Amino acid sequence: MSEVNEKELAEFAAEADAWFAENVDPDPGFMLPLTFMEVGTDQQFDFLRQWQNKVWEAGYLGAAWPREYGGGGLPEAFQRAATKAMRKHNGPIMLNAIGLNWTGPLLLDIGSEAHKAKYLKGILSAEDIWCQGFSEPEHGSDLGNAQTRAVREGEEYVVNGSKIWTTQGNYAKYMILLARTDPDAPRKYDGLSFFLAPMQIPGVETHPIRKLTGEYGFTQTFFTDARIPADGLIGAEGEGWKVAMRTLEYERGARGGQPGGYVITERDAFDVLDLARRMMRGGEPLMEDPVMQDRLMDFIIEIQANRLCQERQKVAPLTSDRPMGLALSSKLMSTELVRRLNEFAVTLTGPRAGYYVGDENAVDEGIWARGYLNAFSATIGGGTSQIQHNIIGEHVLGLPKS
Amino acid sequence: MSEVNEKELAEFAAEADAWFAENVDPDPGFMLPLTFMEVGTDQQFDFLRQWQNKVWEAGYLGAAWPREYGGGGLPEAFQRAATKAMRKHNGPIMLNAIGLNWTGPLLLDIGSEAHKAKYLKGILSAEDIWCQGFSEPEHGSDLGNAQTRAVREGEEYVVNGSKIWTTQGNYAKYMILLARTDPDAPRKYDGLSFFLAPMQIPGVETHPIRKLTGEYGFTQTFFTDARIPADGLIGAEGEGWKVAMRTLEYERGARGGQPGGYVITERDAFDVLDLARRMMRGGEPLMEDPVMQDRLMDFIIEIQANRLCQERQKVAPLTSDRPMGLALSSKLMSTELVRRLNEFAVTLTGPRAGYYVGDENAVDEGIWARGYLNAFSATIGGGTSQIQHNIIGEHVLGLPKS
Amino acid sequence: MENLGRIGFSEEQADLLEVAESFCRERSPVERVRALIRDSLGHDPAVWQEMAELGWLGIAIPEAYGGVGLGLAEVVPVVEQMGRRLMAGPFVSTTLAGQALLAGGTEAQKAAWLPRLAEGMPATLALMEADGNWDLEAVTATAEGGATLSLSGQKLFVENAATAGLVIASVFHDGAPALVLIETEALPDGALRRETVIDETRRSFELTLDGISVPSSQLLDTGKARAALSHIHLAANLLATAEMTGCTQACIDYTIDYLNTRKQFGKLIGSYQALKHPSVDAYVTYEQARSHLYSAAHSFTEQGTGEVATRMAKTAADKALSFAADRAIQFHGGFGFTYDCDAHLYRRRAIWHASQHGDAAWHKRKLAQMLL
Amino acid sequence: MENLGRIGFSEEQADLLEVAESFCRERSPVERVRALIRDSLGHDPAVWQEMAELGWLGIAIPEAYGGVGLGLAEVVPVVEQMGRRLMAGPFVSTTLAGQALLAGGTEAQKAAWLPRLAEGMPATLALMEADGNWDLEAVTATAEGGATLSLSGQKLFVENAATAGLVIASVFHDGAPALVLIETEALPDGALRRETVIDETRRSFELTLDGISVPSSQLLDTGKARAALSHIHLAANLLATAEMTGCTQACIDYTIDYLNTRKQFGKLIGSYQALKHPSVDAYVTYEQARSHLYSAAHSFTEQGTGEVATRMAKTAADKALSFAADRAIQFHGGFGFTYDCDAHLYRRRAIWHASQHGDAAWHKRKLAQMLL
Repeated sequence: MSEVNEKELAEFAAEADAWFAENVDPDPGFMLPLTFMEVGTDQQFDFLRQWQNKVWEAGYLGAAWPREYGGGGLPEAFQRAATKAMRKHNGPIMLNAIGLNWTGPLLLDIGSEAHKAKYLKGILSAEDIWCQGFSEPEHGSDLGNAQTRAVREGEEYVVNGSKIWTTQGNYAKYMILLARTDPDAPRKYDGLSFFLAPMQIPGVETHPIRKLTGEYGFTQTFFTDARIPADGLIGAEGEGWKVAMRTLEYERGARGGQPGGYVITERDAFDVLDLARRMMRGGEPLMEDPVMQDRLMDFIIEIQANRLCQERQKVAPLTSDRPMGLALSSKLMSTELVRRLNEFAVTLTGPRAGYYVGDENAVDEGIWARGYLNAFSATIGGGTSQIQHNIIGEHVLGLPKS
Repeated sequence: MSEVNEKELAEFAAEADAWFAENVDPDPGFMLPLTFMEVGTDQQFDFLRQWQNKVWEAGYLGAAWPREYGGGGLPEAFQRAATKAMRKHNGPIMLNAIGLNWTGPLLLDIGSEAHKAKYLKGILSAEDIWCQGFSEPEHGSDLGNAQTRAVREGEEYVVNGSKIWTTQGNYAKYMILLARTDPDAPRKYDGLSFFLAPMQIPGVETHPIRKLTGEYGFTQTFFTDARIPADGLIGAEGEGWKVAMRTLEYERGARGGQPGGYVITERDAFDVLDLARRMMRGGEPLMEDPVMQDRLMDFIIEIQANRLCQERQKVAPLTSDRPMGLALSSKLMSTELVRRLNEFAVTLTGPRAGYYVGDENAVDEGIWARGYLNAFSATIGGGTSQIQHNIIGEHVLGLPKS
Repeated sequence: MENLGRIGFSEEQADLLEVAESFCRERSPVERVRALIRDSLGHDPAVWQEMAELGWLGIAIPEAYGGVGLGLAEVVPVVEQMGRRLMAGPFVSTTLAGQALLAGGTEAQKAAWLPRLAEGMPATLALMEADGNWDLEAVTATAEGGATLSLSGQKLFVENAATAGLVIASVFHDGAPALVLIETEALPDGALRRETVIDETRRSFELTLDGISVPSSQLLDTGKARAALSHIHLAANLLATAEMTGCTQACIDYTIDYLNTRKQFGKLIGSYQALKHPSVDAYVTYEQARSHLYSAAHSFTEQGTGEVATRMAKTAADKALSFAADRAIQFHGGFGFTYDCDAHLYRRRAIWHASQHGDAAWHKRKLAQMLL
Repeated sequence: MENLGRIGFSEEQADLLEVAESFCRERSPVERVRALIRDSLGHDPAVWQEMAELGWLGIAIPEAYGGVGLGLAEVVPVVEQMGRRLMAGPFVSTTLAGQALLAGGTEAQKAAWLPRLAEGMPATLALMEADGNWDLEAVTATAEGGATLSLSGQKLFVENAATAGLVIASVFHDGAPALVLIETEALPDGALRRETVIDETRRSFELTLDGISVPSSQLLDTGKARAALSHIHLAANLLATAEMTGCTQACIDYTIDYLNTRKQFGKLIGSYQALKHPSVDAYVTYEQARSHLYSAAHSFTEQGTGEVATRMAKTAADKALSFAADRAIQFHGGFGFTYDCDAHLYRRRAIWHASQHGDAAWHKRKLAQMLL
């Protein structure tokens, strides 16, 4: 990629700003999901797919990905400017999260030329929705123990088994799939392989899972003699664990390569502040309560800390003691904060915390309680917070395995 | 023991009240330790030994122990009344804590007639100070791994090794000692035996340990071919672990049999409240700060909860779901609370938290910071809070061993 | 500040605890709870009838009015066990309506209504309003007129209103807060709107008072209104605390079961200290809350002490249930994120109870005013 | 409320961080720290001389006054590394005295004193009083008179006063707070009493002003006094935060070492999640605090933002260090309870810093006033 031309960058940023100002619809007439894991209706799905496509076509998604694969071929700074504009104008989320943030960076890193040519553009355009098949019902945090089998037969693998927590599984065209190709490998990790697998083929079925919020968004995926092409193998047979771990690092923010945009819009301290300003307690404005102020300040300080930690990751002399520390901690820091912040917001709503999504009296349409419940998807999914503690303890602090 | 005669009890209580009112010296002219683990000077030791003796002679310690062993032979209610009066008048602590609360109940439970006759009275009178030798330098929480050896030779055992955290070790006449008599036992626990061991014999040396507070109170005890009489064995050879665990239950409050009084005076919420009332912040009384009020209420509610849990232990229908739950939790609940309460109290003192014991400007002579630091003796000693969590998790909740 | 409440437990409490434990366990297995969530009525009338026959609806009603003649202390173990089984129905709202009559009703009103409540007529209270003030004296709904009172205003969170024969509403009348009896037969069409509440086991309604008229004889004793509202506030908190405490116990038991069943990395997950130790914290916090509950029950009728003990108990129960249920979701992992896992039932209930009749911060502030 | 501070890191900061890291590590091993605790002076004059030669005493002093001409942002990494090694000495108090002169001194005072500070004359501030008010404008000590000012009052926590050549004290003068220079040569016998402070690595004194007279030329610019006090308050918090952050890092490293060495029940104790997971929490909290520190350093000179970032940073550092050091004692088990274990050194320092220049609750209240 070329050097950053500051003037061109400024022009691009101004155009992006104007474009999002123009194109973000503040009220689509129905409730949009806050995260890619909460796409529960076709209406939401269709809207978000069109939106992502539109953003990409306008050049504000994948601006830093190579031109030949549908990207803009520009320096990273251009995409950052576009994402900033998207955020400023409260643009809806990018739908195709697994494709954009997991598959895409992986293929750019270690995919074959054929893979890149076949998949990357469809990821950006949202034509090809991706999902992820790592977790299994019986081995939630123990990915290395995955039991879904893939048996090679000629130019295909025959897959049997089941995957769970497949986000947008019912919409996906492809899955990144972790399956066991060698059940007799001495180390369980060595028996796994990593595939780009088609979803819309015989033998693949998805069943929606009802979330604790009462809504949908995930599926369980069942494979029954499903035949997937062998050229979807990424890495060699038996190297699936290594590839999967690399993929998780994209999710944990420990590697770059994402095409920009965001797949989660989080309520932040300022939203909570705004909420607090609107509430009353015992006939007085809640914001005048010093106890509430003290707790709000705790949250604001913590949110600012996490933001600063993101910035500090880029300053090498300030991360030299434990170079991977901030990157490996960021999932734990951010997901637990979101859970606690939403929980706190629920208490701010006082008696009306008794209402839930769907009641006309619910504060802010009930997003706070729903947001709190949904926050567990991030403290549980992608390695629970307990597992994150192990990872940080062992890989950053150098403590022995539990 | 006889039935409680309410009239006699009331008279006894009134007499005790009058006696403590008369005999507690509000200012002995030097700082008394708050707990039996903080006896750091001879002056403190001599004062407290005389005080315990005086209380016992007056009939207000061991009132419910059998007459033939120096007790009062009265129902428990009488001792409770005496202890209540002692507390009401802020009497100093009972010095001989290990003897009173560990050795005494153990001997009453399972000691031989000869043991009872020989030891119990000296425990009550404070003539014979006791200490405890369970922990070893290399195996703090892992009592079962004790390596101090005791080898039988005729009517004696020859002891070699070292014990640590011996409270009042430099003053003690006897030690309850856990030592390894069979290093080849298949289970490490089966190789241990439990002794009543003399301290003032050749081959036993004590070295004072300087505490994190800068003060003294514990010793490390070294055994070098020390010969202890075989009739000090409690339980059979190889049953030491069982006896030691029983002893720990007295400490954890899971068994009765204590002779009354107290060996720790804790600052409670009311002392902290009193402190808060005296402090200023930014020119305003600290007590008017709603944030401080909120935190104080948390502590008051928690302290009251622990008090109520003690009461509820006696109500069988309210403990039937997990009968040992309250008893096994009480050490964890109380010791962690004391640590946090003292920590909070330190913050209440504002800028003057910068002073420490010995400075004329220190608030309340610096007891709050010292109390906080000393509080770790209880969250670490007698099984750390982490070990307590394991005990409760496994023995009360039935979770598998870690 | 000498007496903040003490533990006491009567034989009647012990008997009721034992009977309620098995009754609620048998009548309210979780499959039943989930079936009732989908049911529009939301509770089982046959079970309600059984409760009436057991005399539970009259526990705290004097014998003179057809009750058993005990107090709220004896209602507590029953409600605790209901909470433990997430049992639905108008038991608490009916009991509280009885308390409102006892504390604020005229002799004629008590004689007319209390026996009917004891026999099994569901009833409820209409207290909360849109401004969300837990202070029950801050009423904006009104009752105006002489022999006939015209009511107006909106009431929120009127539990079981569709089932109840009687609603007791707080209104502003003649310059002061007052309570008024409304027979639900008299409600115009559309006066009730079913609310969507976080705790799906409950049935709660918005009640529009506009257009409702009642004879002035249905006004409770105006001289006792403030005292009655204060009593209702504390009684509601006491019974909420009982529900929450039972619910906390069940939530912990449910989680412990999972930790003893589910394996990850080849070991039962309960063997990991990362799950074991916070579970112990939840358990200890639960035991503290339960001690507060039975102190509040025992001390409830003591002037001052009853209020202190009750507010403390609600605060402790809020802390215990919120923590236990939050960790229950997390510790169930992926399953915890599904509707099929019971953890969210407990968490939703925790949010409901924390939000009704004052949350922990509110009660602590009131306590600070009393104690500091 | 747009800008709460941002990370920025200059080349000078990076260079100073690197140099200070090795300098402090080499000059202040913990054995040396412990030896200096027993030493009455409390620091090593030779090391002090080295610092002067490195130019550190003039980092934030303009070149015109003999300094390096950088700012407090560049002092921060140096102080952070000192804190990391529990390094004793008058570096911070001297730097703050320089800041007081820069913010509040007359041209003549700056020209007279700043070069001497830059060369290595220790100096200090005398601000706190017995009423314990962190608000520096709440002064009760007085300076009265015309050409000669008679001082009276007591000052607490005057760090390094016995070493300092210059003390700058806050006094009430002519109806307003003011600052006055006192040459320590002029102090009467008995004016200083060494205090017993919780952090034994520090040397702190009570200063009795009664009987001290100074010429009125030693009064700092009275028109700038309030601004100077405000600047001192923030600068003191910034540097305290730097010390605390370095100290937190060391405390965590020290604890992790033990968890990787000590065995119990046959396993390294760091393998137990009961110790591992809270250590991770301590670490994460430390990283958050460090991010706040370098945001405060970078943003310090921005009007408004500097104050916000600094108060946040002190709050975050208090939380991080208090937690890490509390757990350090606990996780060292029996050894943690001894004086020989370094854990208490960190814990004592945490208490010291929390108590000086405003604790977390205080700063949060100030932030709430600015931001909410």
